[in-house]
Amino acid sequence: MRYSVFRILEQGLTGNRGWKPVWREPDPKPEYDILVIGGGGHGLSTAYYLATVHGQTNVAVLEKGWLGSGNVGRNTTIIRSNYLLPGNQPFYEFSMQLWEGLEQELNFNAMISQRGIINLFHSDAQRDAAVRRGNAMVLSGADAVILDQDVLRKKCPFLDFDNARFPVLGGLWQPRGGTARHDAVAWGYARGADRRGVDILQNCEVIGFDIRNGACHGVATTRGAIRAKKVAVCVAGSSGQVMELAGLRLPIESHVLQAFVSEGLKPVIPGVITYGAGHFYISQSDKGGLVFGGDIDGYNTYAQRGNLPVVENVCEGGMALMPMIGRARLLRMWGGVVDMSMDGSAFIDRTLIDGLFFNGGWCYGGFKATPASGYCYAHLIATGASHPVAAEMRLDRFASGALVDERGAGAQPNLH
Amino acid sequence: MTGLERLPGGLVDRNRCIAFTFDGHPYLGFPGDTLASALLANGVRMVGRSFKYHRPRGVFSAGSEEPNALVQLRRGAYREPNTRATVAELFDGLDATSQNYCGSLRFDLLAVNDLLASFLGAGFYYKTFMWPQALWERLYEPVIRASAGPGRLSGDTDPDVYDRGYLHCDLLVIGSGPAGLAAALVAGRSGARTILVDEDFVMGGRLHAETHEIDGQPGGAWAGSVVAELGALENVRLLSRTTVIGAYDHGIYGAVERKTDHLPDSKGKPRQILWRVHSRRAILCAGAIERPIAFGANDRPGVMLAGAVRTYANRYAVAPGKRVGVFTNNDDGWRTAVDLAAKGVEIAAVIDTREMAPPVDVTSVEVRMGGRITTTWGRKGLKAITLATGEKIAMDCLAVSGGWNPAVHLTCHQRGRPIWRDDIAAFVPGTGLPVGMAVAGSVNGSLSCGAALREGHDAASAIMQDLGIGLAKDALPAASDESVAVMPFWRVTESRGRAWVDLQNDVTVKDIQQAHHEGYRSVELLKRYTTLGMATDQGKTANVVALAILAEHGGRSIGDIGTTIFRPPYTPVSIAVFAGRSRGKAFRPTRLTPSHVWAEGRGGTFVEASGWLRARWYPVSGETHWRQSVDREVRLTRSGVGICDVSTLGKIDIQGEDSGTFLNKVYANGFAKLPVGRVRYGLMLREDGFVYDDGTTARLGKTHFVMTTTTANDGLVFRNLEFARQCLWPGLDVHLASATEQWAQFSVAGPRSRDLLAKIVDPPFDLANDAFPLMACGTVTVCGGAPGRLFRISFSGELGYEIAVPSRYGVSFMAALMTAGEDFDAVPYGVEALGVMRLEKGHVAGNELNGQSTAKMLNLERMISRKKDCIGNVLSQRPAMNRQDGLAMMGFRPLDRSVELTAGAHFLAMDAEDRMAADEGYMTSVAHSPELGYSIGLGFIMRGPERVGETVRAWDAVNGKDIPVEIVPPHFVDPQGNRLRG
Amino acid sequence: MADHALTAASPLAGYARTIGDVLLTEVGDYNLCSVAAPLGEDEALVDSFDVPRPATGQSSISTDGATRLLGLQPDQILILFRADDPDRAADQVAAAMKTAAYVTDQSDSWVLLALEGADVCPVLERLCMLDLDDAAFPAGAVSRTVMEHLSVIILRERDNRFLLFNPRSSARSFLHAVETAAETVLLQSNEPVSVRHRRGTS
Amino acid sequence: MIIPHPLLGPRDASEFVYLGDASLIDRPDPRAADALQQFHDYLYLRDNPAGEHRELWFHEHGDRSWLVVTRNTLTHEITAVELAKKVALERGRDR
Repeated sequence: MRYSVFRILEQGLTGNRGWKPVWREPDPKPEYDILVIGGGGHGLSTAYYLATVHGQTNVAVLEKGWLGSGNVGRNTTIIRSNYLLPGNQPFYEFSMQLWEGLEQELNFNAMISQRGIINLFHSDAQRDAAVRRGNAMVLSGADAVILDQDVLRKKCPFLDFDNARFPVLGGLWQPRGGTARHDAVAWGYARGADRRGVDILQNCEVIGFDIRNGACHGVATTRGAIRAKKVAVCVAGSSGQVMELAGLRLPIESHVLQAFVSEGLKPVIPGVITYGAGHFYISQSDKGGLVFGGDIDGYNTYAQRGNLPVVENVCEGGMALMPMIGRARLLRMWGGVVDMSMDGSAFIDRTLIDGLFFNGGWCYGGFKATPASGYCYAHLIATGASHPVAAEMRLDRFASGALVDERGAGAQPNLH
Repeated sequence: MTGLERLPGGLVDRNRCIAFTFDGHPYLGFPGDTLASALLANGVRMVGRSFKYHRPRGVFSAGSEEPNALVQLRRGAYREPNTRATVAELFDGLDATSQNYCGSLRFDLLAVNDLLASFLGAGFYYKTFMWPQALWERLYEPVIRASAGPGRLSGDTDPDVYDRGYLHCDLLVIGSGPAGLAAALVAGRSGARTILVDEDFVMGGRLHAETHEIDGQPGGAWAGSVVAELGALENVRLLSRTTVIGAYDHGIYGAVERKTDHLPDSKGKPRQILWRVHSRRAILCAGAIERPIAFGANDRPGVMLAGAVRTYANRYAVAPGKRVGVFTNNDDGWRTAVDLAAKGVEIAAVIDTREMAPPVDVTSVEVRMGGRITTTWGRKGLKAITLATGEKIAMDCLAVSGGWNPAVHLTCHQRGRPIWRDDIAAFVPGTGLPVGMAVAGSVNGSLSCGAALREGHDAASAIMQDLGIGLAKDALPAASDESVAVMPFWRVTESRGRAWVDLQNDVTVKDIQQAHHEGYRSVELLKRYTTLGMATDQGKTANVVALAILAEHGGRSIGDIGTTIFRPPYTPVSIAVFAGRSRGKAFRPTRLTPSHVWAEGRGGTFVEASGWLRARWYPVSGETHWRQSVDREVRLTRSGVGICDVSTLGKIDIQGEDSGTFLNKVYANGFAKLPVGRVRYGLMLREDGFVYDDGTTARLGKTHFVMTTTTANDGLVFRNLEFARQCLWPGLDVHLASATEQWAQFSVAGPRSRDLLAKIVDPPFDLANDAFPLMACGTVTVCGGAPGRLFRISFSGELGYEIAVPSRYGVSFMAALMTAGEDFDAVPYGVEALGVMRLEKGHVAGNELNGQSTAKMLNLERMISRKKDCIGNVLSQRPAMNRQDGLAMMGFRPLDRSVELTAGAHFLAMDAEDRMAADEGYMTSVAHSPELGYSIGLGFIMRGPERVGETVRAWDAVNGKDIPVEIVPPHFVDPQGNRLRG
Repeated sequence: MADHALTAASPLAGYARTIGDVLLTEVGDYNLCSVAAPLGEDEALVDSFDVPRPATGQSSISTDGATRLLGLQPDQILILFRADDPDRAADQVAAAMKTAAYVTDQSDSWVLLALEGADVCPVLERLCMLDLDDAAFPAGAVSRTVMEHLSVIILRERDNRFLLFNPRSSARSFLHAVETAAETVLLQSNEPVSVRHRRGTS
Repeated sequence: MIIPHPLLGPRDASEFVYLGDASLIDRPDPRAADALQQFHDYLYLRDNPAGEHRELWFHEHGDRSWLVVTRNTLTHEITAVELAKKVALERGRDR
């Protein structure tokens, strides 16, 4: 069923009784060409692009819970392509280009809102780094603008310019950055994949791999065994657990990232703003909630909840940066398990086991990557070759030393 | 009707009246009122508009679960949006306004949404606003955002102050109803360190809202006497106006105490305090929250929860209506009729969905057993209701009870899942409670007063025994076990019109049905698609009704569907309180150098550097631009002598027989053979082989070294050294002590530095070049006996020293150095000049040591001794880190000497396109070199060493620059190093 | 070099102030050295002073009360005393040791602030995450912890007297934090302090 | 979180700095033939279990001890805490 304003009028006048289910709820078939493990944003977009770009429709997406129940359903919705390194920036810019026009392609409004993202800087060294990054962005075809303090005062008068411990000197602005309605992205991809014949199997948890003489032939699930020519894992925070079932160790740790939303408020935050002297970033949803977050708790965990010190740390950053939010009330705080890699960058790669592919290590930044991650993963699965913009997202980069370490923090996941 | 005409009884203080305003109209109330009770007492029924359809709404509940009565309190920077009138204490001059309308509360233009409701059903916005694409940003989204809300921030800095603190206790009792009071009484009398917390401003919970009797006295009176006893106990702390917002790991609870929200003005006192409560045990006595029944037009002002209506009558002596009806599926609802009738309020009718004999005999009251309300009447306030039978009954207030939901929220904060109990048709705490938490009373599904007392008493007794705290024997208070029988009834199927489930977000029964039909069947998907339970009340009254409707359609049981996940905070909390005092300048501590006071006196400007404030430059009269000051400081240092406070560099005292061996392991280059009295530059790698830090380390004695680190890495290096010492090589005799704060250290640099120091360092110490050559160090006395340490090292490239004295002499010593330097025109220089000189000399600093650099990139790979093991040695040999065509640090100067270079520019071949593939590296640092008279830079570029003399573009698009630069060796000044050896 | 004779300055210039009934004073005129024994010779530290070696988390004081040993970390102790010559504190300690020991003078590394008074615990409640209940943190107890983002050593000298050690460079921020806490609790409280000063929560 | 320190008793986790898998104590022999492979696995392929995890914490704002904490990554329950130095010696680390 195609969505449009006319459809809404028609349905409205007929008591909204004619809406069709957005996706089927099929039973697993005994065999598929390709299994995508993980019904989150990346898994669903992978299935979508397998179907649309590569004509692969004998595909199933296996989700252990409900569709979109992973990080795509609990992130802070930011989309941006303001990375630094050649191993990352072209990929994220490609992702940004896919975001632009995604809703029309999916016929699903994901409220993609390009109201800009500003990374503030507070010292000369930070400005130098911002300039270096901004130029890398422009080299990759992205947009980047260095804002000085005067311009910022006009754009964001609510920032603490005059009584700050770490004065705001300026910011790196990407006008095309912004936010998207995270759940809708998952639903849109799911609907798109489903319409093209992809089976989305909810409540279907993988409990084992069928690996014989170095090749993967399928999986065992809570809904029975399923054979497949290719199996593509895409499970973010659960990467360690799932790949362990295949006997593989990963350069990944699972950590919890907390996120926060305030009560609904009339618009007050222009776009996305990131603090450079503390752990705090914020945007405002179309519904009016201030959506913000900060740093991960910093210890290995699979519990989707964090602790108070980080909550305080994040709010300290917020109050230091924009003390006008003090009287806004924090409505809800939650945690998501993120797959922190050893250099802070992701993997889209094949594994040592034939027919078994891996996509993960997105740290706390996976949402913005959703379109390109699925596109490039589908490309790798279908063609067997890495997509050019994802060529450096290899699992063997730690052996070669070709790291993609944006922060220069080294092999310490909780510092990335 | 004025707010002063009240029913008999209640907890309001009639001796004084309080004047307040709502939407500008003056009203009167009493101390002890909430804004909601006072408004009801004044006959104000419509207090707000719903979020989506802008429907008129009135007070619905009497507690923090309120979905409707959201108002804006106070004015200007003190404005406080989305405040629940039901928990806002009345104070003199309280100034409240309604919110979320366009026009006025009574005439809201956006009420047009209500007429378009059939086009604005669940998730409609996911299905439209997509064409044309361009219109989304320009038209659709701005319109949608304009209707965001409901409340509005002032946009000004929050003028209030907030605080945080820590509490420790044996037992934390959450909630002061019958269960909580009974529990606290046991713990308190046992001598346990006890904290009793309640979100209300009066302790006692529903004992003040009901007419129970305990030990022969009214429940409220009993509560008062218990609170008085507890208040007198040394070991008990009572925190009212305090909400426990979250249950965190290992018995830590977050609690927010509202200190001044009930006062006209906080007068500089903390408005709120965030308490981190460290508890050995906790008992949750959070009670239960009543739920409504879904039926047509059940959202009109005047439709309220039955328990709330009782609360207003019994506690606030307010009759929410002149003619009150009751709609219930349980016995508890009947008590509303009984209590109000007893206070002389006219009861229109009691409509009970159950087909049975009336559980209570209320004479002279119309009763409709098996009755169902299909719709209600009254545009801006309830006027009448219609039953399925077609009978229409006039009333201005309808008290609805669909049963009670235990407030299990805190039991789920660590992923505990509640379980469904058919006998009370409600979720009760299930498995996975926070460790150390017990539950008692209504929250445990024991809804009667007597059961609550019993459970609170027993739970506390058990915990006292567990903790081995002497138990004071005391009798269990006696109270009635009133009937709470309930027959599940969720929605009136005969209702044709919209029946509300989530009042604030305008989610109706139809929306839930549609979402389910469209495939959003998981309760989590339902919530996300319809926004059910996502409003400021987090669905406290709505969620279970929605689950029931979902269950009905999915043919599943409510228990199987389960709830959505409860998350902190229990009720919304101001963001500011989480930050406490860490705001503004106090956001983080400020570190001052030992000579800071001197530098202030000298008029220095300061700059933040890793937590320190460092002198940046010292302007003198006539200088109008910072460059003039910096250039002068550099010139005078290079021509005479300059002095700079470098105390911020990390200093780590390393002692022990194996100190040399230890340094060999933590530094890439060798130190074991460093002679006593000598200094060596050290390069420190991470275990992954990348450069971590650098600095000089001096050997003061056979078993004594002093390591210096960069300012930024002081603490980090110390931590890593402790790791190496304790975890990697625990057999070494080596001990660490931070000496960063102990020593005030100054760089004395320039051709006249030796002459200056000759006047400072006490004889007979010999400063002559051969006696104290480059890289020498020694212990000295200065200025007539003060202890000092002298190092012949130079960051500037000039003849230079660093000299250290105990920090207490810092200011005095800086002055002494300046006095001694007068004859040589000594100049104090700041970090800018320091940076210029290090760059002229080609020394690396933070911008080059950014964690992404290898030793090879810095042309330092020869420093990694392959003869010995050291942290990072092995992995530094990985192929990609040693590519011949990799980046290397070089110097750069503009072909046109008049232009200024910029750091962050990328290097592109002269003829290359502006594409990432053409990227050859980037400029790390730039400065204007007074020595050379033009702008110079350091940067990383591919195959640097082989490209000396080549011209590339320093491409800086974000600054609109594209500058041809020549690649040169990174040493601009005195490359042979003759000066520093001089 | 008499013309350049150096004068010592304490980080808070001898600050002293009474807030409510709590007296805040900067403690000057002391010396502080860390001492570690060569590996395996830990016992050597024990008999070098007429003070029993404190366990980590405890302190011990000499009979004359002039020397206090702080057990701050497992293989190192801090000695708080008054040196005959402040410029030679480390030498004095080394000389006092019966065996070789590794001594580091830290006399200038800290600012010491004493808080004394009946309501000192309610003040510290706003700063210190440690349980300062008499039973949990009795007189003589010592520990490093965090207060307002600062790494602070807290020593309970007597029931109502605490000594706080903060790194010297952040002395002003530290004082601001302590003063604010004291003013908030003692000058601006809504109810009598006594109500909140309870074994139960102090 | 509260970490029961073997010397100091229960201490708030915010006094500590987290490093990770306790196997970081077992630094490989740099002279081994396959040292590069061993160091790669040592540094990059750490345990990441959903369940009991032995991990290193540094009591930075405390007694400066490195601790080996045994903690369940699903429940955060802490079942054992040891001084890392002791553990290291037991695992044969020396000089």
